[in-house]
Amino acid sequence: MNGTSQMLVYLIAIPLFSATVLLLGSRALDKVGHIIGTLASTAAFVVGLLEFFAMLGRAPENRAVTQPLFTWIEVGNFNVGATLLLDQLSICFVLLITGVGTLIHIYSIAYMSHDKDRRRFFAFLNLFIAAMLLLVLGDSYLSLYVGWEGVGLASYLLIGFWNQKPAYATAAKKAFVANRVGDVGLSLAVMIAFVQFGSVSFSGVAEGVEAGKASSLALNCLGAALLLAAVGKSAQFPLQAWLGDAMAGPTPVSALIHAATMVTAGVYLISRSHFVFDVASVAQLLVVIVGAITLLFGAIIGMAKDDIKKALAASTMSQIGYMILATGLGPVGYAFAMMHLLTHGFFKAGMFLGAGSVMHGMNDEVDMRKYGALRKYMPVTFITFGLGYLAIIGVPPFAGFYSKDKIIEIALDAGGAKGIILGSITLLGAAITAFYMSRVMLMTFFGSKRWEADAHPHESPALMTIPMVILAIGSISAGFIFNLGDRFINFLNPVFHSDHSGHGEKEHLLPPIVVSALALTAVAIGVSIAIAKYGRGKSIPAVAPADVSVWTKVARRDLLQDDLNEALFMRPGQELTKALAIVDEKVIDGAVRGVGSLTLDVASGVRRTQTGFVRSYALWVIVGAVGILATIAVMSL
Amino acid sequence: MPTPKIEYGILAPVLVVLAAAVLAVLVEAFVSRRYRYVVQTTLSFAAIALGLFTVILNKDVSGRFAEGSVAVDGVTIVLQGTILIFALLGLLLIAERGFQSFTAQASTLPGSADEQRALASGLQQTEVFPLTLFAVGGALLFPAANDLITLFVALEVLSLPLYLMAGLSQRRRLLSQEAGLKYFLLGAFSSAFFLFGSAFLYGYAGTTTFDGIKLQITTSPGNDLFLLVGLAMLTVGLLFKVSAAPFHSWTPDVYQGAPTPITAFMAAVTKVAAFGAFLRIFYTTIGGMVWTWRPIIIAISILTMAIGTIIAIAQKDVKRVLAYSAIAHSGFLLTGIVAFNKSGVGATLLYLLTYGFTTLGTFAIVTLVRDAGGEVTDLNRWSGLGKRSPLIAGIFTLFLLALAGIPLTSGFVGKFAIFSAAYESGNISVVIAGVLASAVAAFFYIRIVVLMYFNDPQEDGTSVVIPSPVTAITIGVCAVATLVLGVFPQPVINAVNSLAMFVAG
Amino acid sequence: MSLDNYLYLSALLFTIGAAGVLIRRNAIVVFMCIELMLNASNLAFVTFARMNGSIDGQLFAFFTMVVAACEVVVGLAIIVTIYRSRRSASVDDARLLKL
Amino acid sequence: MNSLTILGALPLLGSAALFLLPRANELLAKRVALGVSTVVAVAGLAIAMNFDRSVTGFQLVEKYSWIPAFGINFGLGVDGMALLLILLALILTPIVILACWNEAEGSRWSVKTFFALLLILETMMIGVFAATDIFLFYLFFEAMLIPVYFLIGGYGSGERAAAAVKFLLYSLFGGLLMLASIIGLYVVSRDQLGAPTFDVTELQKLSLNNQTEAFLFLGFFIAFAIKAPLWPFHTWLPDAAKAATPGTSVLLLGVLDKVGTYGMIRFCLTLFPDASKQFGPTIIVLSLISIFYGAFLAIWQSNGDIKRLISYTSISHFGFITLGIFAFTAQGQSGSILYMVNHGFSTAALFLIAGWMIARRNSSKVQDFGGLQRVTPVLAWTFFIAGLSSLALPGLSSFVSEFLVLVGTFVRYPLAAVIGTLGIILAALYILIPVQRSLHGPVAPGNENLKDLNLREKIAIAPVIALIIFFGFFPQILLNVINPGAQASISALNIGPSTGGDK
Repeated sequence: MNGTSQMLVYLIAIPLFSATVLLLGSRALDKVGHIIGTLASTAAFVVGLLEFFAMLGRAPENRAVTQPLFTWIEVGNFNVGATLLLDQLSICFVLLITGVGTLIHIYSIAYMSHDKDRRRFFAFLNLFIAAMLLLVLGDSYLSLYVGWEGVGLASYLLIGFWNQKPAYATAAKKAFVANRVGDVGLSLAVMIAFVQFGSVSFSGVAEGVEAGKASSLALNCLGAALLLAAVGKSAQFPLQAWLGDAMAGPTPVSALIHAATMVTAGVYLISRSHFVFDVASVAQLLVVIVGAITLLFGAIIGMAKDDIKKALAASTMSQIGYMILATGLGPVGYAFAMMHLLTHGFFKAGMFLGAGSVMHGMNDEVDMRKYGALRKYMPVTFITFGLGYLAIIGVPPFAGFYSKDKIIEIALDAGGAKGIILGSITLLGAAITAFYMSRVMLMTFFGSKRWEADAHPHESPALMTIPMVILAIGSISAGFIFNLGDRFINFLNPVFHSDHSGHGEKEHLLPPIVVSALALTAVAIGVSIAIAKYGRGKSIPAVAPADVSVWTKVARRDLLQDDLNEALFMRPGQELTKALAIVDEKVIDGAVRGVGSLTLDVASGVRRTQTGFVRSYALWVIVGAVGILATIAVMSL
Repeated sequence: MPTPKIEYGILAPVLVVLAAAVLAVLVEAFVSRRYRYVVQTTLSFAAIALGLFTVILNKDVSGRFAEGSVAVDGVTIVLQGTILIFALLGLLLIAERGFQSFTAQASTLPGSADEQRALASGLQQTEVFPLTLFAVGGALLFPAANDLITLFVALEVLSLPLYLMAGLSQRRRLLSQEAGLKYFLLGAFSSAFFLFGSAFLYGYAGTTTFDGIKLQITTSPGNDLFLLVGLAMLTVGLLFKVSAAPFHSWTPDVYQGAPTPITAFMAAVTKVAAFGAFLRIFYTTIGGMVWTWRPIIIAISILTMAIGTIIAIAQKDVKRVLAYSAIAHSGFLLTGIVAFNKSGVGATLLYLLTYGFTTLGTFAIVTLVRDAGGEVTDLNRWSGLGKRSPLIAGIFTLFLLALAGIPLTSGFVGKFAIFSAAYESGNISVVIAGVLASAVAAFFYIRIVVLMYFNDPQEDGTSVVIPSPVTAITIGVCAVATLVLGVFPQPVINAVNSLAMFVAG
Repeated sequence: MSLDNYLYLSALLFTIGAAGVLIRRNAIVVFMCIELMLNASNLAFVTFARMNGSIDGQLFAFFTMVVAACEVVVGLAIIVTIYRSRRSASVDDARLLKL
Repeated sequence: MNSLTILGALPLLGSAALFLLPRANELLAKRVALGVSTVVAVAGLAIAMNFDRSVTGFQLVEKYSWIPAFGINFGLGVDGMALLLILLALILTPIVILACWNEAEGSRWSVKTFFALLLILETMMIGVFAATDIFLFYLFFEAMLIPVYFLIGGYGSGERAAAAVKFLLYSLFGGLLMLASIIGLYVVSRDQLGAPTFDVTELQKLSLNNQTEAFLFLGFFIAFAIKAPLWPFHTWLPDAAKAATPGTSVLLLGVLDKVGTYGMIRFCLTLFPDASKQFGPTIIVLSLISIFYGAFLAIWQSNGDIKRLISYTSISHFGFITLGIFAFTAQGQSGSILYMVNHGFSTAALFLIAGWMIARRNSSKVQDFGGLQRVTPVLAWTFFIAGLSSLALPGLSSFVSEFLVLVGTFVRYPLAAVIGTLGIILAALYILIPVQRSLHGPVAPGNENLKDLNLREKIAIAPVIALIIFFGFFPQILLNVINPGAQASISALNIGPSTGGDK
């Protein structure tokens, strides 16, 4: 059914090769390392574009292409081929990854120019691109798994890029471990899939589900397992704690991995597994709940953060919450989730780059309380960041408006109480988002200067601003373009088999226009509160005030998630470890050594019978004789 | 009254050796001191060699001779052959004159002027040769005896010389004399039990011949009091000889006190002889009583393994370690008796053969580790031997591994054969016990290896003397035998199995 | 009178002898006790010989006596040497070898 | 055509040659050892070339009567599993020799003896995996102890003598239990087959009653569980690994311990199928305990001794291997066998690099390292990659095996598989914590001017790393060799559906 393409492998091969070269290469490569890296990423992007146009050239129903490479694992009927699959869903990611990726490569050339390990940095970036592409191109859950952990590794390496700072190393480790918890889910998912359907490829599982091979229990377990995986990778509740710390990485990394691409892999996984969730209602409900909780969770944390990157990270968390929630809303949701994912990719990446640019100008200061009034000094940054800001809070006609609005809409349409609750949550989320993003905006670019003495803010070089500009354009236009005549939905339709054509006429809880109105009001409220609190003339203390409500304190502590993990897992774990160490030393090895020393004691005890008195020896003889006589007597009775 | 018929040809091995012994006594009396040593050694070796030769001539014989008081059959042949080989090797050690093992004059007081004079005058101990020959003679007769009287006489002829030989050490004479005394008293004591037992067996059967007793048991089974008492007492006597617990107490003291060449001789020869008699009596004479005696022997066997291995762990003197290991091996050998089946006989004979070589070799090496004051038997002073003389340490390690029953050594072949025989008879308990005991035993053998290789030598004058040819030959032969029997045991196994038959009837 | 009594006697003698070995310290006496045990056996032998009406028992008894004689020779030799070097014939003094 | 005998004899001859060399000329000894082992490795690969994948039984079979009285034959032959393990040994030996070039210097014993012992050990390793006669196997099984014993005791550090003895006694004890079972087999085979035999394929014809079978099975299993090592028979391993030189540890954990798991498949499963099924669940539990127990103690060691840490991770890994073996599924079986090979390489890498770190720093405490990534990047990277393979990162060899094991287990024991899967979280911890402590953070005092890997060390470690990555993507090369045998041994158990998805 599917056509094949021989080019897919190059998408992965090019950046992977470049990464290898950059890693193994000698210091001589330092001069050109960044160029090679950027070129590799660009090349991948070009390939992606070619594939995209080739795809558009085909009829919608057979746009998907595959490229079988080799048999990876085959044992009994467990048969996994290394095969690549490019369909409408993956192409979106391919373009996002390579496109935004390339821009960020370019940006990094300037941003990392002072770092003597720049070559290594670009190697890692390429490695990430390759892994992420493998993630979205793999045609089976197991191949996806490879990319899945691959991006985890890349993220680990990049978060810990400056791992000479212990805190950064710890952050990297934390991220990896949190991801591993999610990976457990993915492993289990693969196992369940294999046992239930005898296949781990997407198509195989899909057919299996169609054929009703699996009980609904099994399907819900499968769904839950997949959700766990998504939660880990996409920093959803309750595994979100690592994302904030992950900001330890260089800002371009935060933009690419922890905003635009990797963290959205969870959304990809769930959308990719739509055929499971469509029939696993419980799992689907879980998805919605997780999404809803996280979008508020992130938003609340976002309000309390003074570190610009952490604030943005919190908002990422929250925005992904939106997407996850959308995917949990069944066929209608996937497309919108994807749409929001893409738009978010643009504006959030743009804003991170903006933040990076600010830090660049403020010699790596991240505390917004030490910013202020930067709009005059960094006009380009200000404008691009501002556009991103408008996009994220969902002001029409910016990208965020279309995507987020749709999600709120379908949330309301979820029906019954569910609809009401979800709808209000999403609206509330929108309001809070508006508030904290405005807060970021105001604290950074408006108000009075609160700089450190040695700060000399200046606009960043072109290599950094150009990507920002391009992304800003994206955040303006993307939503509008996508939404034009539902073209995006229709484009993805063959993947999700969810006929949206009828969705216009479908019965709504509220008419779309009302929804938009509500959303905009929520936004307005949020913005106005922010202005009231941080607007013109309001003084912002250079250090976060301590005399704040317990809620603020809690929010600053990421809603205590770390403390919770600490109390629930780490400390008991450490205790257990200590206990086991003692057990091993004292009990098990002790038992062994005990047997040894016991034998020795017995030996020296029995030895005493050898008194040296010949008469006692004679006594033994007699004892023996009597013993034998007695035994014989007894036995012959 | 017809004259009794004596088959001299078939009894030749025993007769030759005993005759030589008598001759040797005369030599002591009439040959001048200067030539005595030469004459005695030649005589002894000649006698043993001749004996061996006659044994080989007898190899196809199977029957009862000397009016049924002696049984010569495959088992006897094998045992006598083994005994003579070991006697030969033992004699080589005894004949070693590179260093004095024996007191010049047993009668002189330790440290007295007489002793000094005796030493100074270059007196050389040669009484030991006739004594050895007598012991060998007894040993040859013991497993062949087919009659309680013969058995008793053989036992005494074997034992009495050993009591004396145990006391002949030149160094540490007090220890040596004490060993002699203990051995003598306990030996006599146990032979009293033996004798009392024989009396009751005679009372039960009305005859002293094994065949008569066997016949009586088969024809009128049941638990006659005389039979049971006799059986028990006789067993005590035999168990004492093979130093099975709880009749083992003499072994460590005697092994340690006696001159090392004698210890080697005892350890190899008496064990073979005693187990030979054990086999014959328990497999044929009182075989009908197996259900009575098997549980006892099982218990004794396990007890012996346990006592031997466990006490050995706590020893600090190499000769005592070896003594306790000898006890443990008696325990293993008893499993061969327990087996009470065709393969049991062959296995026991094979085990005796392998064990004899190894144990002779170990004691031979002990004679080489010396300082100014004679042999050094304190284990701590053996540390670093591997550095001091790698060859000797290596060979000693080989022997220890064989004693521990590590594969590719003779010890393993023996253990395997004897345990599988016991397993076959369904007495898995002894096999398990044996295996566990081997595990424990491994510990103290390895401890010595560690000592020799991983500890640094102490500078206390302990050194390994270069052995004169006689000892060197012994060690060489034993080492080779230990290896060959471990790697290519097939021919020997075939030979033993083909011969391992008791005379029918 | 029945022959059994002779057996009882011999058993008694044997026991006395064994007990003596355990109780007495003087090597000579210990040795004599052993001789007593041997003779107890001899008594048993002749008794059985009488019971079974066969000559072997008496024969055995003679052999025993000869052997006993040999034992005396060997035994006394050893005991005397010990006595000369230790100035004591107590078996308890001879315990350098132990454990 | 007795290629296996020749292959096995070569290193032995090499060691003999080494003993003849002059004590003084150490370099020559090293070169000879390296040369011999390389030749053997090449020869081994050549032999592997004409190994027929389609055949399930033994190949390259040789059989000579040795001790007919006991039915003992000198029987050699390999199936896929044996072949791969032999190749593992052959590849690792020259690498170890090269990597531990100067390891034996300054020991109480001569350098040439060290390398001679290594070569002897190589012979033993070939023999133990190639033996088709249980007795011969037992023989190598025991004989192997002696070179290792001297390698640890003679060249180790710290509590070497004690560790050596502990290792030896543990193994001897197990070996003797196995001996008891072997004697049992001997007797039973003589009763049932007329003549005694130790031939593996012959012995499969025996029909044992349950009690006997359980008894014999336990004898073998405990011996193998000690070797493997499975909880709670493991305590000898950390001590031995700590005391031994890195090279010895590589061969000890990388190859020798595989004899345990190998034996479980080769003997326990094939000779005692019913007992295996009977004890299967218990062993599954033990395996799970091992996985977590080893992992937790490894984490504990991350502020302790790095060699102990690695050995505890191995205990965890062996838990996975036994888990797969006793899941009785095609995937589990093949996965476990593949795991043996992969674990060989990753542990080898870890130990060699750890050894170099220790040699440079004169300390094996994890805390004493730190910031190595900045000082010695190459060393740090190789260690990191080795670590990643130890935590079974997808794309590296061990992932495939670990995942196959888990899938295979899931088919029969879903719960066990789920629990086992949780182990991968701990794996992340016990690798990343030491990685952070030793490679990341500021450069710890005393590490400022440590040397990075020299050419020899790079050459030694490169192939291992390469194989780790290569087999991550192309495990099928190995699996094709493994599968037939594994399938056969599973179908021989005839125990329900051996693979999932067929409902």
